[in-house]
Amino acid sequence: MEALAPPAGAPDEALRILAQEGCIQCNKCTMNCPVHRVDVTFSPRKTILQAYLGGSDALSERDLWACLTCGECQAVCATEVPFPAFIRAKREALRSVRERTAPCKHGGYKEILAKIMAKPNLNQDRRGWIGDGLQVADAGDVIYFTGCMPYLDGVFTYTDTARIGKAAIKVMNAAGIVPMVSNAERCCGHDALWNGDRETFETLARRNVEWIRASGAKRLVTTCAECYSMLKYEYPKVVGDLNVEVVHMTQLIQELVAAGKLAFTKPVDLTVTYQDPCRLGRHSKEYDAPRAVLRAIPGVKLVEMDRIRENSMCCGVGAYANCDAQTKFLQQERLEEAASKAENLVTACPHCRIHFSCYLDGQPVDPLPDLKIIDVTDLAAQALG
Amino acid sequence: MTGGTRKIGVFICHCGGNISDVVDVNAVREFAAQQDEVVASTDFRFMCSNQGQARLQETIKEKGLDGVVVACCTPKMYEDMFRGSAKEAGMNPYLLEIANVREQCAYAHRHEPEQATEKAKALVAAQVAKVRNLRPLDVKTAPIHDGVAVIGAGIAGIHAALLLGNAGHKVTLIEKSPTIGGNMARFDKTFPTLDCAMCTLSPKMNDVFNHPNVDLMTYAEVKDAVRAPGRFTLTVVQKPRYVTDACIGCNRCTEACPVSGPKSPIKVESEWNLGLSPRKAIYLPFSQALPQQWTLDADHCYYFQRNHTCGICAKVCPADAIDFTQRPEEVQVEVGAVVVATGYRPFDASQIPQYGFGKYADVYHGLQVERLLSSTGPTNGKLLKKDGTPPQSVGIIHCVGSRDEKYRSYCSRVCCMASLKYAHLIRERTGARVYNFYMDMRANGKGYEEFYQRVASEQVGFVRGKPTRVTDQATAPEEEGKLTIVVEDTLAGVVLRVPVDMVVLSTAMDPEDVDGLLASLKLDKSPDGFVKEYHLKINPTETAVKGIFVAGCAQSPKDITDTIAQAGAAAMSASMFLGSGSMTLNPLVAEVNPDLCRACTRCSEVCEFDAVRVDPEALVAIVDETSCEGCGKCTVVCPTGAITVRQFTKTQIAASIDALAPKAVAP
Amino acid sequence: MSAVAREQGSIDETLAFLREARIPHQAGELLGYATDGSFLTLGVPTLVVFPKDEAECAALVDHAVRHGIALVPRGTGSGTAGAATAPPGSVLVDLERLGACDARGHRRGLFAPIVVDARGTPADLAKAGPDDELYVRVGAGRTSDETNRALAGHGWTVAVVPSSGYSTFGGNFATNARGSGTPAFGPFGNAVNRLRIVATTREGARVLEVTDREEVRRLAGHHGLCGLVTELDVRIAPIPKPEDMVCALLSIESEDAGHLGATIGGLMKRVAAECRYFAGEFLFIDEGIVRPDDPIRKDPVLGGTFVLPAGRRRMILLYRGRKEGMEALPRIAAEFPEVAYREITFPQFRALMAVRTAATGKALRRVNVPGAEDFIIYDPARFGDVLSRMFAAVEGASGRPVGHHYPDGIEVHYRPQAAVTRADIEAAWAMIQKLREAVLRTELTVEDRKEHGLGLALFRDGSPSRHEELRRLKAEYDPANVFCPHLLLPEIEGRFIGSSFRV
Amino acid sequence: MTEEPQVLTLCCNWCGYNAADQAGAAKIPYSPGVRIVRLMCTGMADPYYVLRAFERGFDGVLVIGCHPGQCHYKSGNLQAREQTDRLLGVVQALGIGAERLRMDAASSSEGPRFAEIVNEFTETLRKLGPSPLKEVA
Repeated sequence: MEALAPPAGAPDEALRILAQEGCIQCNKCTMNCPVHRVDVTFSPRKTILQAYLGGSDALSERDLWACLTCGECQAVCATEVPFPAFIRAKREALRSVRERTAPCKHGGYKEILAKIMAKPNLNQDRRGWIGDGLQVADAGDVIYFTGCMPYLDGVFTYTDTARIGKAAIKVMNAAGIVPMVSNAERCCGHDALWNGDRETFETLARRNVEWIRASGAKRLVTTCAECYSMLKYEYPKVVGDLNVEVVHMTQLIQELVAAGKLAFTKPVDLTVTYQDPCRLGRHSKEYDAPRAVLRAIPGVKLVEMDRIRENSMCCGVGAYANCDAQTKFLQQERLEEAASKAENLVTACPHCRIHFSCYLDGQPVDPLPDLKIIDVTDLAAQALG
Repeated sequence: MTGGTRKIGVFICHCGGNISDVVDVNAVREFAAQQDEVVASTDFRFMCSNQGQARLQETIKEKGLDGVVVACCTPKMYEDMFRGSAKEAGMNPYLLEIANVREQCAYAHRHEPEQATEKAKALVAAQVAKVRNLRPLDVKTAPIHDGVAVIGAGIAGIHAALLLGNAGHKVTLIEKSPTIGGNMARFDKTFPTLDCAMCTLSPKMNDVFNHPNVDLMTYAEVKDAVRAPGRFTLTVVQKPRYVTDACIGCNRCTEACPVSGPKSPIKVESEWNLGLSPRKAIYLPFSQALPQQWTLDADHCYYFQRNHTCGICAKVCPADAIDFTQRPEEVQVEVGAVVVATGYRPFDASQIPQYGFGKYADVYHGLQVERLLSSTGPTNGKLLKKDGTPPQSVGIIHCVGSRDEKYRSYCSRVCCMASLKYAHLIRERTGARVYNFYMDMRANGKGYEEFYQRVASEQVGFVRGKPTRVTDQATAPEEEGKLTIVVEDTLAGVVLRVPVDMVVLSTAMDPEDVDGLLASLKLDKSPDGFVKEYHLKINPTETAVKGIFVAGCAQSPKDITDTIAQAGAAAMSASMFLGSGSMTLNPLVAEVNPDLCRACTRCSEVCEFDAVRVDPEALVAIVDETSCEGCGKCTVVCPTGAITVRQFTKTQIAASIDALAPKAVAP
Repeated sequence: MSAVAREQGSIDETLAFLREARIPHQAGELLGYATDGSFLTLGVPTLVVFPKDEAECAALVDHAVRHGIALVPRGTGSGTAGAATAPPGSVLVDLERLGACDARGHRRGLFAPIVVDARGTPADLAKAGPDDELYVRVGAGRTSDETNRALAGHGWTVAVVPSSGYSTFGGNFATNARGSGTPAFGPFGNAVNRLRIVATTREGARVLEVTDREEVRRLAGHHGLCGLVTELDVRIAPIPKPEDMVCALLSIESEDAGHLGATIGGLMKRVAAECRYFAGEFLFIDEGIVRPDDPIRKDPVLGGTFVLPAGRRRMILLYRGRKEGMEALPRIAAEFPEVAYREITFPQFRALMAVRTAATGKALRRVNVPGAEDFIIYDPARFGDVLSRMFAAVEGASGRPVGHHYPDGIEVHYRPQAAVTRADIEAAWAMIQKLREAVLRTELTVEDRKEHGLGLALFRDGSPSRHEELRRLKAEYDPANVFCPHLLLPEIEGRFIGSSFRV
Repeated sequence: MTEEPQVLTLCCNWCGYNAADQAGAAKIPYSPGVRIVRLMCTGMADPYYVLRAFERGFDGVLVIGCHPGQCHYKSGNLQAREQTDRLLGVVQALGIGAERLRMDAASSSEGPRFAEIVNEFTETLRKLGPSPLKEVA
């Protein structure tokens, strides 16, 4: 693999970010890296030493796009070397050198969607998927940020993502909240940021913060871990304060149940195990709210997997950048672990759900007991009766 | 070499004014010259002329071009030619693209020259963008196996096999029934010449039977076929005859065989005579059958059906040629080409109950009448009713099953002439009154109309109308004991009831039942059930599968004249195909990047040509480049972009879309 | 043919062999394998191979013998003595997947442990008594962390676990690593009952099974000289029930490091004599040892430990053991008025161990430079002298001595805290040489390379009798001298890689 | 900026593209804003191309394949129909408007039909005005 050479003299920004923390070459990151387990030539430790010795252009293009940016290496590292941030910076550098050669997966669909939503004068008609019986409004105290949900079922036909959105609105309506779902909403830009297209990310961030601030709402809730990590942690770095409190749906449900505004009356008799989405867990440090919701639902029996919370294992695809032969074996390993604990794998991110469903829909590597992938908000809605 | 600096040449054709009168070729040339990585941009009056080609080749050599865009007429005209001459000049032909500035710009927008020029620039820019992303393709070829198989030994198969054999090819002629000859051998006479069918057919049968280059396999059926580059491997089941080559043809076994005897519980009708007469278990279909070898039908033989209680044939056989131990045997036949000549079988008239076929004794279908009139037939050529007496009057009904939405929508083309032939022969031999009930008289071959006029002159009663039913219920004395044909004479405008002694149904032609064979050869059927040809008009003898040809009634109903013509054409095409020695594989097919493939089988699920399969061991999709047609359906359903069609990848198409986009938008 | 040509020839042959045998490998740009946890380098290896099972190891060794190629085994390469660095021209054999892969060669983190007794017959953990002598039979590529995760459900744990819980058992055995559990079971070699090793003859590879405990003890610490260990029976012990265990936190503050050392040295001497414990750990605390936002600062009991006025040094001592073994500890602590004693819960003990395991805690913007982090003081009474000389030598540098209190001595690790720039890293390295000069003195009863293995100094440090024994083992197990031939060269010296960092 | 609506026309090699050639040969005028890209089959027309066309400023996208049952590859056009139907929902939701995307069929001999489809579509687009995604120059 030919190394990637930015023009000479350009400051090695990626190396500067990497060298914020000192790597002691202890190999703990590589021992826990899911990609390393299936492709032994991909090794975060080797990449870091290469960068220390040869600068970040010593990194091969194969390694750059094999990384899931799931953050497990940084979580287990004693000195928290920011490897995912290094990879992101290198992808940004690459983008300016020449167009990224590995198009976003699934035919580049999400990438081009984000670019379209970055356009200025766009009046979308985003509420087609809501259907009747659910109340949403043009304004209100609580914004329900739906991100790319209206467009996912257009291509990912093996699972029904709008179902999560409907469940969220049902739960909020039950708790007396009529969420504002705005047509001015744009894609949160997560894939653009993590695939190195910083320009599109910042445009989307500015367009989104415009209507959020103008809405006068107090809180913004989202059911997607990627949107949550963007709006809560990445937007402020680009556009400053959003003037709204960003919460994930599971945090809102936990709060509503505690405040007695939400009661789960209908038991849901399922044994479930919980998949910590990387963007909600490691990236945003939210491990407990989803578990609290699951415990609050009568009839649900939560059996934890071995690798959970900071050591949770990624669903195999980060920002739709890497989906190939290797990720298939990762997904088999994780789903085998889940199937050994329960018949239902619950997660809190529509994209984990899409990737796992795509795997189950496309000939698993080895036979797997039939496992169902359910979103935690969907489960909560079922318990409302 | 994408991404590196390419050396692209743009050549704009004036097309002798067709283009240059509307499109400002100088502006387009200047525009092209400024495009990235374009190193040569010229225009010429006739790019397709020899000088045009020479100019193209010189520039390629001179500038070392590794990409060419020719702005001229539709690629359908000269794309292959331009690619050929680029190849001669040493450039990979698949780095050449055509910008269709004639049909899509000069012609379509004659009244808006500036817009036509703008659009021409955009089309050139799009093709240059695509060429920048193309990579050279090497055209793989596969050696073609030298042999050819002809399936079906009717007149079509025999004629094709003879021509191919004479052309020096090694032919394997495979026939399902015990003898070659097909349906034609059953005929008595042929129209319009009234030659005796066997007199014209048997010389060809003998030639093919004794032809040094033709290996004949009779009583053998093709069970399966596997296709590989330049080669077909046919699995042929040689059914056991239980009679060895020692057979001297003395017929003693047939005489001794008790089957179909008066008191014999096992009875079987002769397929050859289409149920008009019984036959023994061990038999020769007809006297001039080739090979002259008896066949024992184990399904109707005491030895096999009543655990060895009989063996009379073995005992009486002077040449000790009976061998009960023979078993079916599978033979692998490897050939480079296949000619499908499986012929037709008569439409089952019992499907039309109103005509009483199978209900009334003296209702026959056309082929049965051929047997009755044939000297080798059950009645030695004398037209007799079931009760053995000659008929006084015969009614012949045309289009039975043909041209009918409920049965066969097509016209079977031959039955009008066949019906006229029967009318003539019956009149000539028995003097019986003959009526022909027809809708339209289709006598459109050479000498056909003249034959029709001649038969009309022999007092044959022609009634233009399609009979509604045949009944034995008499409503008048003259109908007693007769079969009455009820018909509206559309010329006279009156309903007639015509009592006759015998009714002949001119049944439609059905394709022979070869679904299994077609499936294994990946051949399609056209809606009427016959084998689908490559192109109905200009290529009726080839099929969609390279190396497979079709001839005779297998492709659609036709008379012997057309069958011979088509068999000759099929043989010629097959011979040319084999003669070329190797077949070039279409390079513009799918390919898989193993690193990206998730073995999720979505590509094979949508592939209509069974051209991509997932290897369960290696967990990767593998494309069979000979079956892949390059349609690209798989590339859309592939989640990882692992499978792409060469020269139509996402990067290449996206690049041309960007180049075509309106300029107002920054790229 | 010149040596280089011969060497290139054999490498091409090796590549062809590996491709044909479908053993994962990587050639070309191997800058990433230039060093291990020691920051020492011998240059860049020519090839890295990743065998997944004994069969592939045997095939590789067979090929190496026939083509005269040097093999340098590596577990995860977390060793800090340079044992896992490979000189140019040699082949680095990464064994971290050995015995840990599925049929497709993918490393599986979760697995069902195979438990055997001393004779090697399978045993059922559910029916095992607390005192049974049981072992887990694991591939050499397995790590303590994942094995403990597999055993946790049954309430058992690996007996000897070095602080780098993710190092492989093969690596632990090769360096005879010490760790928690050593006070009770000794170094790692003592906790291995049987092993399989791919050794050599003059003609090719041979696979041996070593079941004699003494031979296993001799082989422990072979640093890869004798062959590729592929499978081991590693001693396991029941996880002590919290109610049977007690954890103690002793802490002492002073400006004078010497006084600290002397006091604690005296206490340690008494504890070693009168108590029996599983783990004895000490570390020096300073303001930056944990990040400002680290939750441990808010812990009601432990939070105070990290609040320290400038200029004062605090040293904390952690003990954990069975109640009956630790009864004397409060009494001994009471005899040292300056030492504060308190019992803490096991989670609190683990929280402090996490701080200690990172050797420097989660230091902001720092890198721990190894080099002087593995020496032992046999006589605890000299602890005061050693500490005062140490702090004098590293005056001004930010770094924290941490270590273990073993029955036979005090193991000290000192890693200076360099900013992540080449200049700072090189300065720290220079200072380490000064520290070694000051502390590695026989009169202070101090010996280098006791816990993390001797690495490249295998035949420089350590006792002559051990060197003799190692040469005998080498001749017996690896007559073809395929494994780590560079270790036998007396002048072998790792170069400090920090000086070629581009940070 | 020409006010002629820009239409990306994805034509299949066997029917749509030939129909365009026939329209040209018969000198039947149609809007110059039509920009044709030749694909082997409409089944190969990826949703990415449609969305990229809109993102790049095209006013409309037209997919012209074979009539059902006449696809050279048996069912490529049927898969294209299914994809286009799903994409209509996405294009409508994005605010581009479903009327700006259309799939139609014209067999290789139907030149006049091709011109008719294209002109009728261009008229619809002219009434709709330029695409909302067109960034002001």
